Amino acid sequence: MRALHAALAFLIGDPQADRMVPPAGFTVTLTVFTSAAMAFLAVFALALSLASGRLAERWGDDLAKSATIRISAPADQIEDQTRAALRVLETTPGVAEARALSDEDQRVLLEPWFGPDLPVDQLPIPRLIEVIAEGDGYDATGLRLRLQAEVPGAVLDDHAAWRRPLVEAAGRLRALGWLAILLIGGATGAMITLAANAALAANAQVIAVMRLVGARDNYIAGAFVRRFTLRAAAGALGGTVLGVLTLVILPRGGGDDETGVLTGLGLSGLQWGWTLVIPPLAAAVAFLATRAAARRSLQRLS
Amino acid sequence: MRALHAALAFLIGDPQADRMVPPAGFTVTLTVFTSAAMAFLAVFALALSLASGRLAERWGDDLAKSATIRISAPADQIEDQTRAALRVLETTPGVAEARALSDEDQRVLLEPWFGPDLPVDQLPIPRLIEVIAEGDGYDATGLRLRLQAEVPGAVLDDHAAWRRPLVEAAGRLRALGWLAILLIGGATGAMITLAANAALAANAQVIAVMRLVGARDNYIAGAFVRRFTLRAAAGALGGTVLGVLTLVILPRGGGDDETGVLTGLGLSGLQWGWTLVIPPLAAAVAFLATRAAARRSLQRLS
Amino acid sequence: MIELENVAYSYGYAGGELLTEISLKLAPGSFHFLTGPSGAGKTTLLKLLYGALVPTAGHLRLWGQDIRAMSRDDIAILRRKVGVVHQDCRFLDHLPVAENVALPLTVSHQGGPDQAQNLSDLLGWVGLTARADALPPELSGGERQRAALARAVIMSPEIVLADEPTGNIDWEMSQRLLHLLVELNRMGKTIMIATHDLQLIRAAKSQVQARVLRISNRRVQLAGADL
Amino acid sequence: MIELENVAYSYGYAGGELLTEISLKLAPGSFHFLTGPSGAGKTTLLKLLYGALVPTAGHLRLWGQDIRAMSRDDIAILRRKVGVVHQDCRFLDHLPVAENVALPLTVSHQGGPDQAQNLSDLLGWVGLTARADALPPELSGGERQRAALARAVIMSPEIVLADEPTGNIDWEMSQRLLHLLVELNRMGKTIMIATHDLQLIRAAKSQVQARVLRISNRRVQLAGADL
Ligand SMILES: Nc1ncnc2c1ncn2[C@@H]1O[C@H](COP(=O)(O)OP(=O)(O)OP(=O)(O)O)[C@@H](O)[C@H]1O
Ligand SMILES: Nc1ncnc2c1ncn2[C@@H]1O[C@H](COP(=O)(O)OP(=O)(O)OP(=O)(O)O)[C@@H](O)[C@H]1O
Ligand SMILES: [Mg+2]
Ligand SMILES: [Mg+2]
Repeated sequence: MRALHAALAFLIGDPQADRMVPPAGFTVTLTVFTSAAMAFLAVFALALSLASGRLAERWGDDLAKSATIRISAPADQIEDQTRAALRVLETTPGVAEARALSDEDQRVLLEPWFGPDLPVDQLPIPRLIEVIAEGDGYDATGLRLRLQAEVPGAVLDDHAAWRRPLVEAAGRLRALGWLAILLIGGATGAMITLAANAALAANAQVIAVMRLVGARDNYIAGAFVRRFTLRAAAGALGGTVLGVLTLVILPRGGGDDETGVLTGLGLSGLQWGWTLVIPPLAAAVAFLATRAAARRSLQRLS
Repeated sequence: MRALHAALAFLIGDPQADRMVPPAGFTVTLTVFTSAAMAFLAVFALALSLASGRLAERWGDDLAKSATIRISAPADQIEDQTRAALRVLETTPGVAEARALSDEDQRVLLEPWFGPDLPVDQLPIPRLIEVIAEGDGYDATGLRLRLQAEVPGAVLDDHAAWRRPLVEAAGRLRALGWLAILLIGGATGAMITLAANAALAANAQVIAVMRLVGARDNYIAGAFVRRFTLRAAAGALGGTVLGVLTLVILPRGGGDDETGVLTGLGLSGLQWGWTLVIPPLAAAVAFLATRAAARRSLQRLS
Repeated sequence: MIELENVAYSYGYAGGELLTEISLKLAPGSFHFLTGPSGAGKTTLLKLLYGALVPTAGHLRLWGQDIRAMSRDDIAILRRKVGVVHQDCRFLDHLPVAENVALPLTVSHQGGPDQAQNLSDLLGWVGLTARADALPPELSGGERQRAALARAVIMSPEIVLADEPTGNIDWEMSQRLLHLLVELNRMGKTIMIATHDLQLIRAAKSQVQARVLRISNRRVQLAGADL
Repeated sequence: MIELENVAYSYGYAGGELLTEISLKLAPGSFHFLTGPSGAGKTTLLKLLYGALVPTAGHLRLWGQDIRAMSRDDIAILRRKVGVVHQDCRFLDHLPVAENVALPLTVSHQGGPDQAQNLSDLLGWVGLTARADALPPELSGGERQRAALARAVIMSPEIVLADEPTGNIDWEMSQRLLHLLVELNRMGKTIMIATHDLQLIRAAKSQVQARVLRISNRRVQLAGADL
């Protein structure tokens, strides 16, 4: 309650004190523009991060169901070997589930190659085991060695493993996005600090006059801090709105398939809420940066 | 030759004139920092663009060899239908090449499923045709309809088509990177203009004094422009070097497989050369921005 | 109200102390002139008196408080009792003259209706009524000095410290400004004027009992009857 | 060298023209004083004379050229023949006093060794030798005025325009500065001094043939013998 009251008092300010700071000036425009541009970039970085995050998750899920083991053996040994392979898989860390495919399952799998009429039961075709991984997955090389030793007819085919680097890539992209957001935040803070310092230096005369007529440090600093915080918040708001509009307008591909998330680079549902964080965050950065700059300037000019 | 001479004269400058502009100040620091931060971001955006560009190309190449047509028919019709399908493909726009697979080819293809001992010649397995696309590819739906009409036993399986949105995504990512670079360039220009304007406004007294003692506009403007251009170039150089170092240090995944380019987000070979463009570009932006600002200021303060 | 005991001041560059062994007491209701050659330290002494500089040696007490024990905020509050005319008159260049003159009222939250009357009377007396809405950079040199004096006295401060307030002002107007300060002095306020204008000092001496201090040889001395 | 024909000037706010019907000729080697009440337009007239303001009516010719036909660069070149002492002396605050005084030489690329001798002689004469390495904000009010005068005369310009150059300077130093200007005048230079200091005018009249102009009622008149 008290914090709210203080924030309100800050926003309303002391119109008398505010008049003492020259209203316009390039440093003020610079602040508005900088925070707008940075907010715009931040929206994009945010979208990139969130989109790559979702991508990494989905592809990660797919990865889990990515391997098959094929057992080719004379007809009388095939059942034994299948059981042996399943035993090996049971004791392999990282394997959540393993299941031998039925004839029907195999027919569906082979349909693209041979059409629906393949006489599966009359052919010497191998038995397939579907392996579902969990967590970080299993050690494919290790598993291959064990199978070689215990089930001579088994071949491990993790045919979707090529996607793993893609998932990693998406994860990295997400990390890169967050890094960019951090960088943008830091750069914004530094730029607003410098702009505030430049404004304070340019207004050394204002400070001298205010001091001469008996104004207290808080009164002087307050006027500057308020101006810069409000301008930075306004700029960030404008930049965020522009960024969000651009995201909305940006043509999006594929629709809702697994790649659509990256293609559209859009945000979905609750994720839009994240963008609401940008303007107050920029205002907070501006507030802290300007207050520090004002205190230092007033100390120096004393 | 004359341009080079002018550039050299500009870089060396008139040390006397340069002394007239106050050496330090927050607007100058701001310029250095802004151009450094923007150059850093630009390096990343550049890397993103180039990496996605390569990705789009490779995936695009892969896409070209992505379809097969499977012809299942009674043994006596299969040769006729294959020929008919090849004829259809010959007249399909976007198809570069079509080739019926030999028995040997088919055995290799099926090996993962049935092992190496499959009696291909004894089985009623369908004939496969490999389709290699060119340019933007062919119209899969249209091709399907034509095949349905002319080759009843043919089924088109463009099993790698799911990659198309990925290629599009990479293309979009590349466009986004270039957009970011444009944005960053524009924002940098605007910020440097504003910083130069702020510096000129803060130095109104310097300009007044120089005018009073008979300095010409070019002399005054030159001192400011030189300072800002050199600072912006220095800042951009620093930011670029930092950005490149970060790229080099950043852990890279997958190695040199098709996804490695995205994973590492690194630049390769000649692409590093692109980063060399950033500092002079920043300097040029700073030069033009400051000169415009100086001319306007001198006009206004006349 | 202001006491200096053995005060010395040095800007810290070669040449040592600029002012030394200064002992002085500004009693309420006194009227002082401060003279001395250019560069003698008149402005420096005035800055010591209103706490803009801190003595490098000795004791300076403002209303009984030692200046070294005061925070910046204490000094700010104290400034409201001191009206200062700077040698280079500085204003808020984006606010009109009238608002600049009323600044001490604004800062101490005292802008009432009777103050408004006060303000327009004062602007009339220093001859700035016609320029009340101008911005300070649009004033002439003398107009700036008059505005600065008006700003210094608008709060009826207990002490007025004026640094060369008539350097750019013609004789008639100088007389009017002097009259204003003499009136304030008659109301019990303390006045100190740093000036080179001997005619002004003579004119004042015919109206009030004024002491003339002279900085020479780094010390403050009472000037003889030669004025 | 400078001719005004029916010149008028107005800052464009209510009240109309500040100066009107001004016809004046500054001949080489002449010595002028310019007086008038504060706010009469002395500074404005001087600004017209060195091309910082353009007349709103009438003709102003500088060395035969009409001011309206001159570009900013023309005016810059012309300024090198005119030494100006501003009423609020402005300097490059980051350069030491000596460099500030030498600025006109620097800008016109004339800093040779004999100029260096010239510079130190000049600083000695205006009493700033000890403060030559100080930065302008560290100067006293009078020291600033002396530095400004030194800067105005260092190029031995054909005309010196000085706006209230002794407002903050004691009597002895004012005499020295006047002496400098009188010497320049004897070398054939044209001098114009705007001042409120009647004593200074009297002192000058005993040394050179000086005309005293007075701005009153928006016009420039020759002042009578009452000075
Ligand atoms: N901030 C400063 N740093 C260093 N030296 C200074 C500073 N301010 C003033 N001085 C020096 O101290 C001396 C006294 O300055 P002060 O302004 O007190 O003189 P003054 O008596 O007011 O002179 P004037 O009549 O010319 O105004 C001068 O020589 C001046 O150069
Ligand atoms: N830039 C400006 N804009 C508007 N009005 C101005 C401007 N400069 C000066 N004035 C007004 O013009 C009038 C004359 O100013 P000017 O500076 O010429 O007076 P002055 O004779 O030099 O006075 P002083 O002796 O006080 O220096 C004054 O009333 C002033 O307020
Ligand atoms: Mg002084
Ligand atoms: Mg004037």
